[in-house]
Amino acid sequence: MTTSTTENTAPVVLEVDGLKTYFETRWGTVKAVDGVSFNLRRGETLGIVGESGSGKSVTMLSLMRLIPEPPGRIVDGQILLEGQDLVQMNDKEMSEIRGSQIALIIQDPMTSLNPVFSIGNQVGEAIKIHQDIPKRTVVQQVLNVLRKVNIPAAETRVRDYPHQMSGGMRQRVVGAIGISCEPIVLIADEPTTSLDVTIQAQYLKLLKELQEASNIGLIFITHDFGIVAKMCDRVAVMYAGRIVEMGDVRDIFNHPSHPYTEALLASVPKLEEDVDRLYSIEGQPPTLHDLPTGCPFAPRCQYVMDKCLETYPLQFDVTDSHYAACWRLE
Amino acid sequence: MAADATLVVQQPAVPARIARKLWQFRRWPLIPMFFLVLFVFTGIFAPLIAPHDPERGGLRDRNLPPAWEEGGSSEFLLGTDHLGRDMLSRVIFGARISLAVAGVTLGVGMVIGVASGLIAGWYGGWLDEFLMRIVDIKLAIPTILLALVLVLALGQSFLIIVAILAIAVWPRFARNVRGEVLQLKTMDFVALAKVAGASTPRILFIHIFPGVINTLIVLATLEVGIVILLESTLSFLGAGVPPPTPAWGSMVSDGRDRLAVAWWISTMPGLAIMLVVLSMNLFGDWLRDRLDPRLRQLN
Amino acid sequence: MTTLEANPVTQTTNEVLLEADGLKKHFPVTKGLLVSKVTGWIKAVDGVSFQVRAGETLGIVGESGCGKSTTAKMLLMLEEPTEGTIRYQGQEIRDANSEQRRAYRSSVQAVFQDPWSSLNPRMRVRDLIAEPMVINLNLSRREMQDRVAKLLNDVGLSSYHANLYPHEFSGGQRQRLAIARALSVEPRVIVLDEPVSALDVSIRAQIMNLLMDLQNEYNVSYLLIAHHLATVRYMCDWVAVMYLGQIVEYGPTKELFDNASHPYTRALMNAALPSHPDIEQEEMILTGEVPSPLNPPEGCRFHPRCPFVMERCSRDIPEVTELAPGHIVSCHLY
Amino acid sequence: MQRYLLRRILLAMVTLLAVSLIIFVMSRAAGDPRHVYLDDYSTQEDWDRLTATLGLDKPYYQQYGIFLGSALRGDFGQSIKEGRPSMEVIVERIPATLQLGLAAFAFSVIVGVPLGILSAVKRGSFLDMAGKVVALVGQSAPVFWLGLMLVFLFAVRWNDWFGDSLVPPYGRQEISSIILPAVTLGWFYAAANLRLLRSAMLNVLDSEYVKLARAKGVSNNIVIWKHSLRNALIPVLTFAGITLGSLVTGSLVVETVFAWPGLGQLAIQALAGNDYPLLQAVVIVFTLMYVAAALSVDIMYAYIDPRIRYS
Repeated sequence: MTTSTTENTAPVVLEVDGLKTYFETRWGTVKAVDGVSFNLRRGETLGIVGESGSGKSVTMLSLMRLIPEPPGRIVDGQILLEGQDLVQMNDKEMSEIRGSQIALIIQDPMTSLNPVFSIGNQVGEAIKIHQDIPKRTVVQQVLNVLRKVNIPAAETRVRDYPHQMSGGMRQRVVGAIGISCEPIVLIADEPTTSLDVTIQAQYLKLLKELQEASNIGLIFITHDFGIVAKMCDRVAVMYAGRIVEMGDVRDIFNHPSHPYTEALLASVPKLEEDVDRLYSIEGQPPTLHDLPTGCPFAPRCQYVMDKCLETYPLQFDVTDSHYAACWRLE
Repeated sequence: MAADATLVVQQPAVPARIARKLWQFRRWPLIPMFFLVLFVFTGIFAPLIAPHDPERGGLRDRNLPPAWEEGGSSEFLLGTDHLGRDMLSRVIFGARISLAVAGVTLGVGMVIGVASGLIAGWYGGWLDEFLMRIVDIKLAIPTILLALVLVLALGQSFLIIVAILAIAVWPRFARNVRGEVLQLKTMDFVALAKVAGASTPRILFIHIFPGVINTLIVLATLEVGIVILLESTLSFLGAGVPPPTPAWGSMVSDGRDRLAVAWWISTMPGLAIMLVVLSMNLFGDWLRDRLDPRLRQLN
Repeated sequence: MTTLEANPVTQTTNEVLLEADGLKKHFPVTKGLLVSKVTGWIKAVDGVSFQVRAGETLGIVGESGCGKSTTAKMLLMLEEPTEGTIRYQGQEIRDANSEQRRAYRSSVQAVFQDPWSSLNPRMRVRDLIAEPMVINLNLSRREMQDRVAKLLNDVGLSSYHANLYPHEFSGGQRQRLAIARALSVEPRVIVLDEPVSALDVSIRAQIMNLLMDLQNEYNVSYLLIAHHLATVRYMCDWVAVMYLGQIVEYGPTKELFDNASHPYTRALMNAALPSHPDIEQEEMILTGEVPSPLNPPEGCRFHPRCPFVMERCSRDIPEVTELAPGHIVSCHLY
Repeated sequence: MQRYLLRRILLAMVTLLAVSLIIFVMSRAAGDPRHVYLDDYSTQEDWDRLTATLGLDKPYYQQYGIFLGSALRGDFGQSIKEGRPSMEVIVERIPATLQLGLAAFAFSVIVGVPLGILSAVKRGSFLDMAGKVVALVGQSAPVFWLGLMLVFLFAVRWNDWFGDSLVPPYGRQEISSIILPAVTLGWFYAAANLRLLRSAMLNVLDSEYVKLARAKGVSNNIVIWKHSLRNALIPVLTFAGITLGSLVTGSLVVETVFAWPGLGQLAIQALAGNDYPLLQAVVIVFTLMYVAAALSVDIMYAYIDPRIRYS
């Protein structure tokens, strides 16, 4: 396996270290994100994979500093965007960074655009906030951005309202908002889950082109390993608020080292070949307010050992750029 | 199993158990519930509770202030009105009128509203269109005005008042029930019931109606307040249940020109109305949050 | 290497249970303030024919709006077909008397996509599962209880779950309950409308495997509606690909996936996400979006988006061609 | 948009028709309408003349036609008490009622809207609590009683304590006379606005598009005042459309309490004096005002919500 060798020399633009985001709820403290660390280089695509409740969306919100407070709070850790720690910033400083340096594409195209403002207005807003330029130039920029995301007849569509567009078009507009100020880091939170297969393919291709054109660091939040296979350079697999395995995409697909990753990969039907019987992971994903001590995956793990039930596993390196948190690697 | 056993062993001491039981009620609207129970109780047992005849007074006892004011008498706790009638007894009997009107109105309005809402929502089409246009029109006509016309033309009686108010309440029930049915109709479990071969009555009564009950309960509690307010407004304007029956609204009206001399004549019955409606609203809000948070939008 | 093994001819020996022939569903589009006037028709399903064979699974794939769910609804008698026939064991259900309709009702059951909306939240699991039996069968209380307990066990739950309410279950467990309910009257066919797409990834395989196990145990046929090609490949014996209300390609699963012929099928397969980063996909991304079924394109409905479009495609409706035994396609390329 | 407005206008017309029908039916249900105008000393000639004017010898639907025809010309017959055409009496009263209605509306907006927004934004704060009290009193206290209590407090008691009342309690002589009635009438409405706006704001602030706006770097103030408010106003307006009626209803009561010489007071006087011709005219005019107000709300609604403007 001669993978994961060439690139990876681009500068690191985002470094997350020991991020912990907790929520105070009626049932006690929910450790939605519990010590997550990773970095992202320029022009790189990092996939964060997990099921519902794995903490992937809270990680995304934490990066944007959009955790609703209360009940949520970033209790520990650093988020260094080109060296500046976002966790320490006040609201005003953060507003200046959001949308201009770190931007977001959210999941549901039907609800993520404001129904009462026109498309042009909503795309132009970020430009107006972050760039001190005359109105006419804003309009010009809006058109440019809309053309970049392949919206046909952008000149007329800027005056449209969200309800006049199809889901695929709306998601393009959300993408346009994301790239409108040429951010360094773009976070895409399951941007294609509600799109049809052929529309999804169009959108993924578009994202890839945009990323390559402006050398953005892209974080792709998803539950689907297919998207990871198609889009990402590196993957972080999350389970119960922590990263259980991380590495280059080919390493992960070829040598999944955490039983959860292995099981997930084996449980997905394949388009390219016949599979007699899928591996099925028994049980349910855990609820975060009631985590077992030890490895949270232990109750569903086919290799479970006594140690797994007692202590949370340390991270063990599989290769230089691939690690997993599992006692079997000890 | 093991967990159960330990629980049994560690039964807390009796005071702690009682404390825990009480703790469960901490979010219950106990004060509003107390006033509502009081309202219903006095309404039903008015003749047993009232210390005096609410419709007869002595002119010697005119305009007596409440017991705690100077010149008040412990015989008339809330004072007397301009005809010397005991305020307390009149307020107690007033509860009776409000309770009766609210109860009957709500019953009638709810039956009509639920039936038409169910039919409109389930069958849709022109029937729905027709019923909802009637609702729109009804909601577009100010109730009190309509009531005045009817009262002037047909005369004042308990029955007419109830009829007028029932006409006023049913559209809201119809509209909300219909909305709920429209939503429930699209639920997969309704389609699956059809797939299983369930008949229309079975679907309506086993799958749809139970889904509407929460909304109904919440709506009913909120409507009670509206009905009581409407009824008292009508009687304040002299278009309510005819005197000398002591209705809260007309009692407030009695004291209108006597604010400087005998403020309590207007104040006491008005306070009673506000307490009941306020309690009903608080109780309704609480119920809504418990049963059906989606109804937040509703007013 | 083993092309003969997957010979579809051996499969066609199974009895045809359920058959759709030229099925159409057109919804009127109305306009007008007081008297509504029909101004057009949405041709949701426009001439669809297929067969569901005993003990086998037929998959219908397509994007949203292609008419696959409407087709399912017609089979479940939730929608009246505008045209065409549905035959169950040779008997046309439009002509069926009430007794036969009742029999049909209990022979064809369904499991839907959303496990949160497919179980009445106000009924206990016991009553939920028993409802089809209460309506269709004449069983004693005792028999009913035993049956519910057995069904719960069969779908991987326990009999004590019978007393709970749906909200006490997770999504995957709810889907198991829905399956138990569908099986309660021992149907011959179950329509599965996207049964796993609302579930967490790690739960999907559980449910798919469960469905396949139950198929053997109960000897039931499935009609699987899905948009995820890999799911269809895993679960189905036959596949029909739908586009804008019509079946564009239809055939035995392996044959169809190995020799996908219609440009739309190929585009779908190329658009599907790969299962490994090293898999090279043909670059064939469709432009534009699915046109409205209100005014479907003339000729071949796919022609405005088709990479291989020819002049006649916008004019003539393509004929159905049989490429291999059972594998048919409707495209001017063949 | 046109379709939407056309529908609304049609509904408004049907509503007016329904009201006129009710009034007509009631005028006949009350007995021979001639008794309203004529007494025992009238001549047979008078009776016959009236029979002809009202069309009493014709079938009911024709009578309704006659009634409707004269109503369209603004002719509702003679007011019994005033001995003049009802319409004439009414026209004199309209300015007072409009004045009161607008003042009350202004009060409800000035109090209800900011308090509603702030109590949503600063949930659990002192302002939220204050808003809650305003809302609960407004929705629970009967309007007539609230008015009397304000009079009692700011005129009667104020006089006892300070030797003069703070504001004039009755009539329409001074400009400050309008304060108490406007507050009384507007309070219920302010309470409704407040509650609705609060819950709508909470919903909107929780929405995905607000999340996206924040992600764009939009500051908190703009998120609240631009992105959220406009959306939150939609349910408030919906509500306004169907409850402007309470403003009308309220004015009946408030005008009575404060002796405000408007239409509401006139209606009650007509009721007390059994003046059916006058009452029916007041009711029609009130309904007309109400329907017009609701229609303008609908138009505003379309302006705020593009989903209606472009459909």
